[in-house]
Formats: sequence, C-alpha cells, structure tokens
Amino acid sequence: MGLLLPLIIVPVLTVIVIAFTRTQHQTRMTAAIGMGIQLLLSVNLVIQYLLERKTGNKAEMLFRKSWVWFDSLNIKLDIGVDGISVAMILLTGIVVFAGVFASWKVKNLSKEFFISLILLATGVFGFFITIDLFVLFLFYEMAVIPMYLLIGIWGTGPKEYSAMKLTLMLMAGSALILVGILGIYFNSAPDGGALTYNLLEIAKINIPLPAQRMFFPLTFAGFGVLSALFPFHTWSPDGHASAPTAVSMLHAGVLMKLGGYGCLRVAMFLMPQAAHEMAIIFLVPTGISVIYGAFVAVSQKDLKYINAYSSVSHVGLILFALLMLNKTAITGAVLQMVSHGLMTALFFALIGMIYGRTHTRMIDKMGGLLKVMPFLGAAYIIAGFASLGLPGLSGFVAEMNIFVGAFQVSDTFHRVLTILAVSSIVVTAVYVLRVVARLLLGPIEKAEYEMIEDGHWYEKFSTGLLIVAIAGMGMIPLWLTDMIRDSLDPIMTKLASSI
Amino acid sequence: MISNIPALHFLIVGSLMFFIGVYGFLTRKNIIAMLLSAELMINAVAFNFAILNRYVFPVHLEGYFFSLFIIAVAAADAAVAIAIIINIYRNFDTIEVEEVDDMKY
Amino acid sequence: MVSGIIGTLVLGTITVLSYFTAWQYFFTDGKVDGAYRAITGFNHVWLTLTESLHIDLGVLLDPISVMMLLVVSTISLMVHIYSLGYMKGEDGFYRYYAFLSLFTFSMLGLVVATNIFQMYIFWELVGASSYLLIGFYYKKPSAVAASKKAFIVTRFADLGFLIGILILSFFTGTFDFAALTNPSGQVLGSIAGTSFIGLSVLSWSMILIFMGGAGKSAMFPLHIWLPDAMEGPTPVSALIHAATMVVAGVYLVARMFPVYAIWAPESLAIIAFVGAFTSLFAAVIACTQTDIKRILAYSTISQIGYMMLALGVAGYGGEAGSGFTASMFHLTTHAMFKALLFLGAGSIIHAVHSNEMGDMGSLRKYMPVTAITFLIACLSISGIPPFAGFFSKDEILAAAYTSQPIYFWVEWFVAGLTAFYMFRLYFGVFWGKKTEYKHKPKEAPLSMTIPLIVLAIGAAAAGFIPFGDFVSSDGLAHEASFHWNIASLSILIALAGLALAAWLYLRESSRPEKVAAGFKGFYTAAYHKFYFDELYLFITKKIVFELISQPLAWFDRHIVDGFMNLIGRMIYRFAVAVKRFQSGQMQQYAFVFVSGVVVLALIILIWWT
Amino acid sequence: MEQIITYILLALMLIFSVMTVTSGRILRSAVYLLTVLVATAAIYFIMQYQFLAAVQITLYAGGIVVLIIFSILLTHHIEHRMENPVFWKAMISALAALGAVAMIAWVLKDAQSIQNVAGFIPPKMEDIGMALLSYGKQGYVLPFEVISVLLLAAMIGAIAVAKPALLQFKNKNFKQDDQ
Repeated sequence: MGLLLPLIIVPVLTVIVIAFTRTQHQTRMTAAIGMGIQLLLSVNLVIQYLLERKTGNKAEMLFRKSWVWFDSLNIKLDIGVDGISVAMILLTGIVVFAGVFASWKVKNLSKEFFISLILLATGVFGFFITIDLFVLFLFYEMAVIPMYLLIGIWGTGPKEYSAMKLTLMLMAGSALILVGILGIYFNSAPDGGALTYNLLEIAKINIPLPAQRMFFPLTFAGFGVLSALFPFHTWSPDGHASAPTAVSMLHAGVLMKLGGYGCLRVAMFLMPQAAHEMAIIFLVPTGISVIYGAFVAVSQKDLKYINAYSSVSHVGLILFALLMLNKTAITGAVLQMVSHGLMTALFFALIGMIYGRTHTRMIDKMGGLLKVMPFLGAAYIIAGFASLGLPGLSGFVAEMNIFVGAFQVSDTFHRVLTILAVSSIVVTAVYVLRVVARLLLGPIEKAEYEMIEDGHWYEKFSTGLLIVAIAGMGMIPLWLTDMIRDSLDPIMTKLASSI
Repeated sequence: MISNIPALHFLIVGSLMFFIGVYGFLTRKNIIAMLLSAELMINAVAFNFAILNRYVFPVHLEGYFFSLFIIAVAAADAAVAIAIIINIYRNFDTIEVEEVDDMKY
Repeated sequence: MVSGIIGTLVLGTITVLSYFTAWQYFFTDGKVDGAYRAITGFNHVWLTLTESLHIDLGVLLDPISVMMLLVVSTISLMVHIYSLGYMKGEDGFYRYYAFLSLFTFSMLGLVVATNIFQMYIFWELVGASSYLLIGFYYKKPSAVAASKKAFIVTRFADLGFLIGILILSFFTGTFDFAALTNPSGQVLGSIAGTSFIGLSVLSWSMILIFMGGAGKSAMFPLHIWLPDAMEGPTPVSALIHAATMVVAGVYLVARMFPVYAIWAPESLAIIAFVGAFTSLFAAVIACTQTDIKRILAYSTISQIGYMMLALGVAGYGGEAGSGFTASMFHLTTHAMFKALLFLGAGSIIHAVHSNEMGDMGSLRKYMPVTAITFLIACLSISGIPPFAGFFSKDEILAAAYTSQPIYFWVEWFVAGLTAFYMFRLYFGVFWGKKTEYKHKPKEAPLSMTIPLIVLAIGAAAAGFIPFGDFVSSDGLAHEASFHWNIASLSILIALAGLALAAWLYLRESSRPEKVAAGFKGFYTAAYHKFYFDELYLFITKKIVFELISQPLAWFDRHIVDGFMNLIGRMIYRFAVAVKRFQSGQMQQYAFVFVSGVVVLALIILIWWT
Repeated sequence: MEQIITYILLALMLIFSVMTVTSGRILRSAVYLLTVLVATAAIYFIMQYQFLAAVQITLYAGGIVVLIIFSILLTHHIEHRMENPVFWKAMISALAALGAVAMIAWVLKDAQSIQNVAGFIPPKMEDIGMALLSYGKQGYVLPFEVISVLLLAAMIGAIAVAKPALLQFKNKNFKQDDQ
C-alpha cells in the first residue's frame, strides 16, 4: 500500500461507509473518524518524509508507486511526494478535519453533505500526490465539481447564482489547463519516443520553446483562475459568501492552493523558459490582486466578502512570489499557501459560527461580541493577527520569505511591485482591525446578542486545532521551510538552466 | 420487351417521384397527407431498387429483396405512424402539423 | 488575583536576573581593554531566507541593551506591583496580566535582539501587545478606536522599517547587528556608494528604518496615536506609552548608531530635525491640554524628541559621541520620572475617577504620598537640580550646543515650556481651586504607593549615575563634562517656567483665561493639536476609504464582475437566439434536413469532380 | 406494345404522384397514392417480378392505403378540404426539391450507360422462399427475422400508442394532478 495510496483510499472508504449510515450522528462520527485517520496519516507522512530525507535519500519524489492505467496513452496512476506536496497534504488534512467539526450541525441532508465534502477532499489529496498530469487533472476536476453541489444545495443567499458562477469560471480555467496539459503531453517527446504525462519524465527534456510560449500562459492562467488571479477573481466573493462554512474553509483554505501548486508544479516546472519570458506579464495582474484585494476588502460590510477579498490579496501574493522565480520567494509562496490555508480556514470557520449565532454577517449590525463569546472572539483576533502577519503566527514567516525573496530581484519594475505588495500589509491591518473593532469590540449592539453562547466543544476543537497549527508554524518554522527549500532544488535547477 | 426501354427513364421517374414526395412532405399541413408523401418516397426508393436490380444484376436478387423489405418496413412504419396520428388527434383535436409543436425549445 | 501575583513574581525574578546580568556585564565580563564589547549570549537560526540571509533569535548584550534590560524590567516590575492595586476587581484581571506579560516578553526580546530582523519581530509583537492593552476596555468605543489607530499608524511606520531592512539586507547580505554596526565594517561600503535620487541608498534605507522608529516613538508626523493611546489603563500608559515601548524608536536608532553616524550622516540630520521639531511641537500642545494623561502623553512625545535630537546631533566616538550618551541617559531618567508621573496620575484617577484637570484641585491634602512623589517627578522632568532630569537634559543641551547651536536654543525654550506645563499640571491638580468631591479622595493602597516611592527615589537620584562610564557610542568610557554656563541657562528658564505656572495656577484666578485669550488663534490651534487628527481622519476616511476603497469595490462589483456576468449573459442571449431554430415545426426541420443533404451532396460532388 | 404500356404507366405514376401532393381533399390524395402504387406494381409485373408485384399490391396498395383511409375517416369529415400551402413555403420547398432533382440529374447523366445485362431469369417462388430462409451466401434469414420482429413490435407499438387507456397510469395522485 505504501504511505500515499491510503490518502486516497481512506476518504473513499469513508464516503462508502457514510453512504450506509442512518442517523446524522452516525454520519458525522464516521466523517470525523475517517478524516481523523486521514490527519494521522498526513502527520505520519510528514514524519516519514523527514526521516527518509534524513537518511540521505535525495530523490526528487519519495514513496514512488506506479500503476498503468491507460497503456495506449501512457496514462499511469503515478504517485510520489516531495516537501511541497507533503506540506500541502498536511494542510489539507488539518483543514478537512477541522471542516468536519465546523459542519457538525449540518441538519439538511447531512449524509449527502459529508459525502460531497469528503469527495472534494479526496480530489485534493489525489491532486497533491500524483505526478501524472492526466491523473492530476482528473483529481483536480474531482475537487472542483462537488463544490457546485455543496454551494448550490447547502449554501445561503443567492446560492444557485454563486454556485453557477464559481463552477463556470473554474471550469473555464480547467479547460485552459486541459489544453495546456495536452499541449505539454504532445510535446513531451520532441526527439521522438513515447509521449508521456509523467511530470518528472517531462522535466528531464526541454519542451520546444514555441510550444512553451503557447502553453505556459494557458496553464498559468488556468490555474490562476482557481487562485483568484485578477481579473478572474470575482467568483471568489460570491462563492464564499454563499458557501456553507466547511466549504468556504476547504475552498479558500485548500482548493485555491491547488492553483498556486499547479502553477508551480506544472506551468513553471515544465516550461521554465516561457516562465522567464512571461513572468513580467503575469506579475502585473498578481501585483494588482495583492493591493486591489486589500483595498476592496477595506470597504466591504459582509464578513465573508471581507475575507474573500482578503483571500484574493493573500493568494495573489502566492502567485506574485512564484513569479519572482527565486528560491526564497517560491519557498515563501509555498509557506503562504499553507499559512493562508490555515488562517483563512480559521476565519471562515469562525464566521460560520458567528453567523450561526447572530444570523447576520453584516459587521455594522454586530458589535461587542467578545463579551459574550470570549473564546471565539479571541480566536478571531488571533486569526486576524495571523492575517496581518504578526510574528509568531504563520503569516509572518510566509510573508517575510516572500518579501525578502522578491526584493532579491533587482530591477526597478520588480522593486516597485515588491514595495507595492509590501505596503499591502498596512491595508491588511486596516481591514482586519476594522472588522475586529466593529464585530468584537465596543458595546453590544443588540439586546438579543446578550444571550449568545460561546463555542460548543466541537467548535472549540475545530478552531483550536487550526490555531495550534498556525502558531506552531509561526513559532517553529524551520522544519517546514527547510523541507520546502530542499524540495525546490529540482525546480530551481530547471529554472536556472533555462536562462 | 422491357429491355427496349433504357434504365434511365425508370430512374428518372423514380427520382422525380421521390422528390415529389419530398415536396409534399414539406408543404402539406395535414399529418396524414405528410404520411402519404412519405409513402411516395418509400415507394420511389423501392422502385429504384427493383429497377437497378433488374437492369444491372439480373441474376441476383439483392435489390429485389431490398424492395421487399422496404415494403415490409413501410408497412410497419405506417402502422406506427397512424397510431401516433390517432393519438395526436385525440390529444390535440387536430392533425395540423403546425399546431403540434409542444416539443419546441 | 492569583494571575497578578504569578505575573509579578515571575517578573520579580526577571528583574533580579536583569540586575545580576547588568552587574556581571558592567563590572566583570563586559569590559575588554577599557571598552565595553558586545557579547552574543546565544544565537540560533530561526528561519532561513536566502543563502546568506537568515533570521536568528538570540541574546545580545552590550551597554545599551543591558541598560534597557534594567529599565524595562524595573519599570515593568513596578507597574506589575502597582496594577495589583490599581486593577483590583476589574473585569478581565487575568487578561490584563497576560497581556502585560506578553508585552514584557516582547520588549525584552526587542532589547536583546542580535539582528535587525529579530528586532522587527519583537517590534511587531510589542505593537500587538500595545494594541491589546490600549483596547483593554474594549467596551469603550473610544478605547477601541484608539487601539486601532495606534496599531495602524505604527504599522504604517513599520512598513518603512521593513522596506528599510529589505534594502539594507539586500545590499549588505546580513541582518546581524554585529556585522552592520562594526565601525570598520566593509559590508556597508558598497551600499553607501550607490546613490538614488540624491542620497545614497544606505541613507534611504536608514531613513526608512528611522521611519519605523519614528512611528513607535511617536515622532512628528506619526505622533497622533500616542495621546489617544491614553485610553488604556493608566499603568499600561506608564509602562508602554511612557517608559519602554515608545523609546524603542530611540533604542533602534541608538542600536544602528554607528551606521547612522559613520555612513549616513544625512539621515542623522533628519533625525535631529524631526526630534527638535517634535519636542517643540508637542510641548506647545501640552501647555493647552486639560486631560492629565494627555498632558503627560504630549510631554512624553516632547521628551522623546529630546532623545532623538541628542542622537541626531551626536557623532561616533569621543567627545562627539556625548549626544549618544546623553540620549541614553535621558532615556533612563525619563523612564523613571515619566513612569512615576503616569503612576501618580493613575493614583489620582483612581481616587477622583476622572481624567480632567477641571475636576481636580487641592488634592495634596488628601493624597500626600502621591503629591510628594509627583512633585519630585515634576522637578525632575523640569530639570531642577539635583533631580535626575537636570543632569540628562543638561547633557543633551550641551551636546546640541557643541554641534548645532540653533537646536540648543530650541531645546532651551522647550525646557522652559516643559517646566511650565508640568507645574501647570502639578498646581492645577494638587493646589488650585478647592473642589468639592462626591467621594472624598483617599490615598492609594500600599501596593500602589510603594512603586511610587521606589520610582521617586529613582527619579531623584538617577542623575548621579556616572552614565558616561557605562554607555557611550564606541564602548569607551566617556566622562561627561559639566557645562556651568549651559546648566545655569537651563535652570534659569526652568525656574521661569515654574514661576509662570505658579503665577497662573497656584491659586484659583482668571489669569489663565486672560493669557489664553491673548494668544487666541494660536491657543485654539494648539488646543486642537494643530488639527492633525482631523487631517489624518481626512486622509484615511475621505481619501483612502471613500476615494480609493469604495470606488475600487464598486469597480470590482460592477466592472470586473459585470464583465464576467456580461459574458454569461451574452452566452445566454445567444442560446435564446439559437433555440428559436428548435421551433417544433416538423416541416421546418425536414426542410433544413433536405436542403442540408442537398448542399452537402453538392459540395461532395463538386469536390469529387 | 409493352413499351407503350410501360410509358403510360410511368406517366401515370408521375401524374398521380403530383396529384397526391397537391390535391385539396385528403381522401382523394389517398386514392391517387393508391393509383401510383398500383401502377408501380404493374411495372413490377412487366419486369417479371411477380412476387414483388403481389407484395406491393397486397401489402402496400391493400394494407397500408386502407389503413390510411381508415385513419382519414377517423379524423376527418368527408367534406373536409385542406387549405392550400402558403405560397412562399411551397416555393421554398419546391426550390429545395428542384435543387435535389438537379443534383440527381447530374448523377443520372452517368446512368445513361446502364445497359440491360443479359441473362435475366425471372425469379421463381421457391428461389425467393429459399433465399429468405437460408443463411449462407445470398441468404436473407437474418433480415427476414429482423423484419418480422419489427413488424411485431410495430404492431404492439401501434396498439399501445393508439389505445392509451390500456397503459394509462392508474394512480390516484396522477389523476388528482390531472384535475
């Protein structure tokens, strides 16, 4: 079985078992147990990975396994992980587990809800462990499609509209990705020989430059849509605003990272020359995303919109850092994926809990909630601090890597963009504190809010888990950054060789 | 004897009959009249098969059987068509084809 | 209550350890060949950034960090003890002590930082704990607004700090103070040579770093958060917004002082100017305020301006470095007397339940200990010998005089203003009109008066420390020369200020109104803090919020998203148009079918032949 | 003599075809169609395809046309006159048909070379029967079976469609919905 295959099998088994449960309680217990095992597997994977590296195994991908699937097209279920995917798997494990607890009280069709949620998680896990482009794409679609149901059925507000918009825009993105992947596939053997989907095989050869010029922008933009690249970010506010709590958590926390991961692993790794040529073109929209998302977040009133735009800003920073094409910045990008995943999941979890109590998400209708729900309020403040990059929490580590890395590129264009991106930390502080002040502090706005209860055990568990992860990453970052840095070596070599 | 007549003449008549059927099918509003036109077309096809068989492969019977089967199929489809027409008439109180457009969009 | 005692005990231990460290450093380990050297206690890599750049966490001991250790731990201990009485029975007592400990941790981390990035980390953390403590009374909207303002203003300043660090580290390839501040270091040579818009890149980066310091130290024009920060509990104001955190900016400049002095004198000139201007500006405002904590806040800004000025006029090493010593000296004495003033103010507020001077008067009869300690502090800050403030202020004036006489005269005038507004406060509160109190004010409990007494001793006697022996810009002992002419001038103006205050406020009279009327326009402007709050409000609310953020939000919803929706709607329209072909008219289908067959067949035929 | 009769028959086929699609009375149309079919059968006789001719008359002329006439009588008053097609519609349809005719004419100009291949033996009944039941070369048992199944299916289908009451869903809710 190895270490990786269970990561796909366990969720699938969980889905099957959930299909046979009868009561809501059984359903959620099954989901919790299944995802708990999944989290343990992820943690175990991290430990095993670090131990394996310690023994001096320098292979690009560890724990490789391969099964032929479509011989004629050379499609294989080919799995393996490096430090980046391990980090992402850990993130996914945590967020999904927390997400299950955040949706503990889903009343309506809870069985179907958990089935879709865990199917989505399966897709994400599969995406991170495969190194075969076709299977990668397959898992990608598997992660995106359940989103439609999850938002369309269990959402709030104009959910059908949002679900449709989100799905259509992401589908448009994945159409671009598919074209890109096929383009890579048909250029994967320029000197003759068998075509392949295998990432590592393709990385060994150089895709012809004209093909790179054609397929790099497609792939990058395709994955960029999922990462809310300006101007393809508008699915994000509506989608998040309508989505149920756990879905927002998973979507902003993990699914948006699929975009960054794909940009790095597929677009930049396989087509380095084009990445060098076109980085400047793509830097502009990413830079805009960073600043623009932050400024738009300042004047939003709906908690989820604020967070959605904040995600646009933060995830824009990921792509921005990737395009700086140096090791520090890319390390920062991966760290930011993990960090943003954790804190935005925390944010959305808390927003869901607050919404469940006040039945509104408008910040000007709330106030003084810290008094009645100290635990959740404090958690919100911590999430806010993480978001504005306070040292000791995860955001700082990631942002400093990005900023220092970005500053190493020494022409004026990059400098100006970097300084603009850095200045987003002030704007972030503005909107985070504005929300905290309006929402949690001050006098209690309405009398009925006096009756609000603080978090239940499952809510505390869910938020507590995420806070521990955020603080853990923020305080002891070295093991994580080293793991990522080491794994970036092949990518950096490939990028460097192409100048 | 029939061999004195060139095959072309039969084929011309067959083809014309077919397209007269097409014309009827396109212009008639009454479904039964359309069915009549369709029968014309089927007949024309069967006729052409028989003629070509007679002229080109006189010792074989492929075209012959084709005509035979076409007639059989025509019988079947006429039966079904008439059943449908009667049902339409029952439901719509008309057999004007333009008024039977519930399947649009 | 338990939480407070735990916090206080732990901090007591830390204070003891700090004193022990200081003893060891100054008298045993620190001195090599007559100069104090920097000792790196330990230094551990925390985060690797690039091949050469990595963030370390460690402990650096040198004269200024050891001095700051003493100051921070002493004041913090006093505040911890004081708070046991002051905060008794408050909602969230344990929260208060948790935040206080967090702050002390961050401040100590900042002080002992071995590299500039560690300093930045703890810099942010003190900012966050300051935010939490200012907003301690989170049910009060004004406190919430003040905490937000403080955080955002300092955050803005930190942006400059961060960019400065990025520039500096890019060119030098190190964050390490040891490498950066080595006076003979080669790392700065290249960067000092590169120029950008008239100044060297190094100067730019140092100016940006100073911007961080200016934000935290409430230098003009980033001073606006500090007076508002007085919304926090008073002991917090004493600890954070008077004695320790706000001098972090001074400490930062002092820490980077060799770089400033040797490689970037242009930026040092800017520091001197900002310091001088701020001290004057804040002193003028302080003369008109009526909220006792705000007076103290502006006084703090003014005094920090002094320290900045002293650094700005100093040079590296020898006699030129006396400004550096003076600045650090003033930092220490200021910490004593300003903490004392704030704690005294806290004691008054505790008794009277008001911040307004108008509600107070003749308090000396009810609160003798507070009155006496407050008087000592006032004398000290006004620069009356032999109290501590006199010595440190004298050194600053002397340093300014030898370097830039114009700054001397400005500061000399500010010294007079200082004496005036401090005694205005003192007379207004403890003398002045006889006020009827609803509850008769009582002297504070022992837990509050003991810190007052301890600090009063410090404020009175700290001036006799031979400071130059321990702290100087180059580590060599430096004997501060005493300037009789400067000292007599400063005593003169201090006494003049005192006398003026006594004339106006010792007895209840209508004189203050007359004087205020005499300076009408100027008085009103100063009373409204020269309208800086309004200006910033205009910038943030009208420009950032209404002219950038809201239009962008509109743009996003209606243009960007509108475009996406437009695409969707166009596809829908197209589909509606296309579905008309599906008319349900069977004959139409048949017609299309027939013509299609004909056309296709024709195409094939033509293509074939 | 045969030649003349053949041409007359061909002419009849054409004329009555046209009348079938243009006549205003549906019943007459059906009768014209009958004429066409009978004329076709006559030509089959002349070509010595007796069995085919017989099938044409019994199945086509006899079965189908009678069926059609019944359905006409079921759905029309005997006096019913069909309205003429709209002019432009007729023109467009004619144009399409003529285009197709032109196309066929183009193809048929090659058909001039089709000559009567010698050696015609009039098919005998037993040959036809054997061919229908054999499965080797020149055997048609499979289409024969398929056709028989088709006919059966068509028959059942016709009954099912035309008599909805037989299969109508007898569900109370359903009926309530109807009302």
